[in-house]
Amino acid sequence: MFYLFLAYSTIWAAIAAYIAILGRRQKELKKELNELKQWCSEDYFQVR
Amino acid sequence: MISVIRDALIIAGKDIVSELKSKQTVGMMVIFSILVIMIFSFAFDPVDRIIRNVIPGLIWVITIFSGILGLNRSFVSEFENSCLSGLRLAPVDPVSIYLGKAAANFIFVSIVQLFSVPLLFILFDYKLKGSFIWLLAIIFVGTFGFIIIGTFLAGLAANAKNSEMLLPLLLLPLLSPLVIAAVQATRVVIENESFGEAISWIRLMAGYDLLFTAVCILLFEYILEDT
Amino acid sequence: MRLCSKYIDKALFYVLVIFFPIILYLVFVWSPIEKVMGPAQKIFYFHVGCAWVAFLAFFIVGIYSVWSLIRPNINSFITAGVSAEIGVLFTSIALVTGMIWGKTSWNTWWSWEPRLVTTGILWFIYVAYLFIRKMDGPWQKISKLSSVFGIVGCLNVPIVFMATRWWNTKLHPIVFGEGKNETGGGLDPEMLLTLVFSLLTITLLYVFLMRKGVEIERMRMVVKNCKNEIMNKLTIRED
Amino acid sequence: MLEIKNLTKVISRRPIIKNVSLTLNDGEIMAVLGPNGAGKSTLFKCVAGLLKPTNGEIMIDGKKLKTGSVSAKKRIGFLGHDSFLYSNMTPVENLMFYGKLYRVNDLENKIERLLKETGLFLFKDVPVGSFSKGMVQKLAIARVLLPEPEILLLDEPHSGLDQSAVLFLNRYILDRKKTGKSVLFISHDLNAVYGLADRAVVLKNGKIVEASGEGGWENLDRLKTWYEQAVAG
Repeated sequence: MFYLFLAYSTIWAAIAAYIAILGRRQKELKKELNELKQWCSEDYFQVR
Repeated sequence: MISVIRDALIIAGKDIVSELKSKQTVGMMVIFSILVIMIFSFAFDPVDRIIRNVIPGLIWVITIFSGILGLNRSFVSEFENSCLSGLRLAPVDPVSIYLGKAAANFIFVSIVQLFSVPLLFILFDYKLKGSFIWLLAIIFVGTFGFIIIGTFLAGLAANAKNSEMLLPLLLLPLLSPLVIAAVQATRVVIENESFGEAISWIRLMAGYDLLFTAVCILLFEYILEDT
Repeated sequence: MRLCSKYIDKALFYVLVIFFPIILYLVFVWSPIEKVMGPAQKIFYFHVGCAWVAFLAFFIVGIYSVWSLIRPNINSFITAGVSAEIGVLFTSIALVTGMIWGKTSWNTWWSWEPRLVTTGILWFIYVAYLFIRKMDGPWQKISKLSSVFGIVGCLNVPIVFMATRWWNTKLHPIVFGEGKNETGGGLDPEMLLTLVFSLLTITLLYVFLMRKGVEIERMRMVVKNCKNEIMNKLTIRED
Repeated sequence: MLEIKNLTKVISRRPIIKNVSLTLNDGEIMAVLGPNGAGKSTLFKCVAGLLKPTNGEIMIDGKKLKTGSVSAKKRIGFLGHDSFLYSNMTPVENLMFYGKLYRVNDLENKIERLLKETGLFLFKDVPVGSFSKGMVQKLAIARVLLPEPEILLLDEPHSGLDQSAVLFLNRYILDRKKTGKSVLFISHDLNAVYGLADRAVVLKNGKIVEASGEGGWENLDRLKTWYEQAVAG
């Protein structure tokens, strides 16, 4: 019984950890994208 | 076809000539393999009979670890002065570059084995019970497969900055079936007079060699190609 | 098209939300307890599922590797990478559960059993593949190198399995039967149903993670391109 | 005849060469000029076959050049920034190696002649690794000239050369012109361009901004003002 719970808790922990990593990556990228959008909209880059 | 082999021989010849001048790579490989034997005899008491069980494996440990040293050099040296670009510009099929490099590496590793394997037998006072020819055949087939896949991955890893660390990482997992087969076959031939059991292992190694020779020849041009 | 894929994502998510309690119920309550091995046998359902997805993910890496050599494009490059990453996750799970399984049934954490060894080698190949993808350079180059390695690695896996099986039977023949699972005998219909259901669920989880991962990696590409564009503009201004 | 048609090369989303078209007739010497980072070297690498163009075509004698085709590689000689020489081997060994790969006939005599002409004959048994930059450049030129390619692509051939070697190279190039073979070269040295080239193009930011007419220039100052205007404009 102990091993059964050990096994299933590792499975859930691993999957949850991976989903958490994915979520964090997405959040970071979204933030970066927003920053970039602000940068791009400034006319500093538009003027040639 | 003939020109591919001719070019491969020219390239292999170049590698061998430049190795003959410096003798650095092969020399270091030989010394390294002897050191590995030393370390192993410290790790396992040589007086104990247990050591005899690891000798078939030891042959392949020496081959692979000292071989990796040489494989690392074989493509990294081509990146100096962008010589690889020079080869790619020459009217040469990429396959010849691969085969030439592989042939040179095979010769280097064979030279190392020529020194280290007899030394292994002498140092541990080990006697070959089986047939010598079959042992040679097994070493040939196993080393061939090792060089085929090793040269290929050395070319691949050479693109990275940390190639000398990347190569073993790429190579060892792919070598695992070859190592299993080679060690088992060697054990059978060394310890028994009959080599019947070794044949299926040799067949596995031969299959591995053929498959990966074909695949590596097919795929090598992608490794060389710049974007 | 975009809208459609959003709906697929949502549908997958809800299906998974519904499926997970069901599969847990099936595994822990509904399926019978195996006589010889006791409740620990229930590890088997997820262990097999994860191992199956691990090999499936690697197979998909192989297919996309071939495809991106024939026709280099960024999408197959991204898909192969994400599949490899998820593959590492499921290979790790399969390995750990396999070890726990081994502890319960053979009382050793690791046995040199062909399936376990093959999964272990697979894990190393995956990790090496991800290391190649971490190399710096334009994506076209990385795509070529990693694809080449993906193909070679993919071909290697069945050979590893074959070699370890022969090796194993030589060492201690017929310790475990060649049956579908190591429990020896066949499966009860309830067990089979639970197994099939858990396979389905984990495969769906894989598909879901794939879609999410691909979406994120695409976003990363967009960010990278955006940055490059800004750099281009800056360098032109400097001239 | 070498034709470059609408060549575009993009490296990690950054266009290095934009829609460049060029025609190099037989027996013509053309100079490619331009500021640093204009994409000159990349253009040469594309033509030589080291880089795959993103778009566009390269044709030799009206036939499309496929990257990696063995017969085409034999007709092009490329001198790059790097020497492509093995530093632990001697000049003779290096040249022998490349000569064999290019299937050069009468190899030994040719190597001897080239080494004498470039003034490296005394050092023929010294490993290239101990050479100075100028000597390496001479040997690299010898390597390119050895198989007598029909089209020469020289990326800054005069850099690091002493006066006699420059004279040798210029004389060689002009000799070859008479036999109807063509040369494309990059140079920052307008003197050399004035002395050698029939035509010149100016590359800037990956585009050809100016191309001179045939027949060269009346004098060096004309060329200088023409180049400065092209770069500024």
